[in-house]
Amino acid sequence: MGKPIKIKAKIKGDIAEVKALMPHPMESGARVDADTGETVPKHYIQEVVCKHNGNVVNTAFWGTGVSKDPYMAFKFKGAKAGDTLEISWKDNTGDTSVKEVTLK
Amino acid sequence: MKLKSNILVCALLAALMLPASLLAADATEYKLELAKAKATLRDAESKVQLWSTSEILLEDADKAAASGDYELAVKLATEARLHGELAVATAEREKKHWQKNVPK
Amino acid sequence: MRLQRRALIRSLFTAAAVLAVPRWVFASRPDAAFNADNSDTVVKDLFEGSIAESDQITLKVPDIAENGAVVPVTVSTALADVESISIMVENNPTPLVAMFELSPQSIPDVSVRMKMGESSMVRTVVKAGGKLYSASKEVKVTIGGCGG
Amino acid sequence: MKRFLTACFLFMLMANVYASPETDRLALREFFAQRFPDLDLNEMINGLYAFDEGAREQWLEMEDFPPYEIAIEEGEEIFNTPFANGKGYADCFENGGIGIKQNYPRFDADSGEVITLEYAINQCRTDNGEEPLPWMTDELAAISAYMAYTSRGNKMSVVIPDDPRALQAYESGKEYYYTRRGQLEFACENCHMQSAGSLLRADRLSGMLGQATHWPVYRSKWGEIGTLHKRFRECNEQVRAKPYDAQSQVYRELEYFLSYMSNGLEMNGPASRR
Repeated sequence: MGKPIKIKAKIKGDIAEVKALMPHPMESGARVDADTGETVPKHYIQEVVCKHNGNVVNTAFWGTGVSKDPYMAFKFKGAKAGDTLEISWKDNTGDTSVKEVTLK
Repeated sequence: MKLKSNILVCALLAALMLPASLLAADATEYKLELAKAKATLRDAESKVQLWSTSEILLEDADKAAASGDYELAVKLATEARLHGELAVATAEREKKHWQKNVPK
Repeated sequence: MRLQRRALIRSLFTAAAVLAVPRWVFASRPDAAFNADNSDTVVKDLFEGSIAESDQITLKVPDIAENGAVVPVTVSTALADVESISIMVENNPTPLVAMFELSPQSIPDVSVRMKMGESSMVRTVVKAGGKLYSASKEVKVTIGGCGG
Repeated sequence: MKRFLTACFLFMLMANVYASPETDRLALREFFAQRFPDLDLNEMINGLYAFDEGAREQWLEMEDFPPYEIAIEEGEEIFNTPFANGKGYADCFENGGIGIKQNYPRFDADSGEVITLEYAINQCRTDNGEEPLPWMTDELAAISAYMAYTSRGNKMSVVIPDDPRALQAYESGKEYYYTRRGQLEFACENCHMQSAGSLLRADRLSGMLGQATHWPVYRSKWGEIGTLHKRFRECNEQVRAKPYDAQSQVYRELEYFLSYMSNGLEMNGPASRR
């Protein structure tokens, strides 16, 4: 299991504004470890899926160009307090992390 | 008195350098130069002024000596000694002047 | 209690397994485009048809990046029926940084932080109503050293 | 009479060499007030972002969801996990360790040492039979980040007690800050006072005032959170001076001086920087 995702969401009218921070090394496969002199293998998030009440609203596909500890923000309509929001990611090693929050 | 000792040092250095320029550097000469370099670097360190670039020269000098290249070893040790001397000079100058930049 | 927890864990795993294969427009991640080493190939891999420059797209990136390791980027657009938003850094070894696929419920306004190895054009391609639009902007990256 | 004159002379000499820390602090504020007449000095806690609008905008975007929030959360968890003996970090600090970072570093009259917050955290561990954390670990920075977070908004209030050892520690830190060093012969002062707000190559330099309020920092360049002493080491390396170990006496005294100079400014750690 990857580290927990941090989510901040707020509702403005019926629009949900979501920000997420996902602790992850996001190794591009090009970085050389200063101590060992060895190339650090690729380790990065490839897919992020965001669901509102179980329906996918946003699927993000990522390459190695997304920064370490990725941040992502997005918005969607039709949100109200009490709805659920679930964000999950999967990286190139098959590791995953899932987080669900209730909108307030 | 000071002048006299300076002249003495100069003479000594000249005496040392003369054969060194005629003959290839040897282990004895390296040891002498290494000891001098170490002493000046220690002096710089005690004055909170050691450079980050000096000690590595001595490591390289050691490697050169181990491989029998005393000429290079002496050259590196001399460079380290000069680092130390410059750092000590900075220390002495700054001791007198640093207060000038403090806002009053 | 224990059983419940186990059931919960199992359902979480199932959820993860289901989520791992999102099905929106693409059946799966367009790996070839992400591995491509130039943006022309990326575009060829991802899209069919011509792409029009559009002033309906707002590509928000800094003129001078503070640090190439973390460059904030936001893409939003007034275009209707947006299906996807892709972001490319032309001079990166693999230019395609991210591709967001949006459901009709989504508002086309996404942000991410990205890496830039050097100064480069940043380009976004928006697919809306079956058509392709793009916007680009140059970002200068300076070598960081003594900030703080 | 002669003795009186001598005493006067000695006093004047002393006063000249050892301006009181408070005189120093006020003179420093005046220095920056004249340097940047249009700047609210309280803004200087934000480092280079007080001077650079473009950088500030990107920074505000980072602060929107800053990566150091991960460290705060981790730090809180460690902070609240009891030691093997059942006690915890809260037992080692006044007010249970909450909202106290503005008082650090402090001078400890028993040992005669300057105690930084990280130093105190490790003292707390060893006092309770735990292994000290290596100074440069994420874990230590995370605890410090959490404690800094609970101190946000408080005013820096470092005390230099009427003790010649404390004053000496302050003076050593001060001398260090103003002394040129390293192969490139730069003093902290050259960059962060003379050239504060200007560009050094592509980097905008922060000012000395407020340099101690916002630690630890998630530095994008590091890709992780680190302590002020990690930054000291980096500064030293940048001018090619041999860095000291984190929490060495030299750095603790430097932090003591630097923090006193920030007295009265708002605590705003942890922070994100480029």
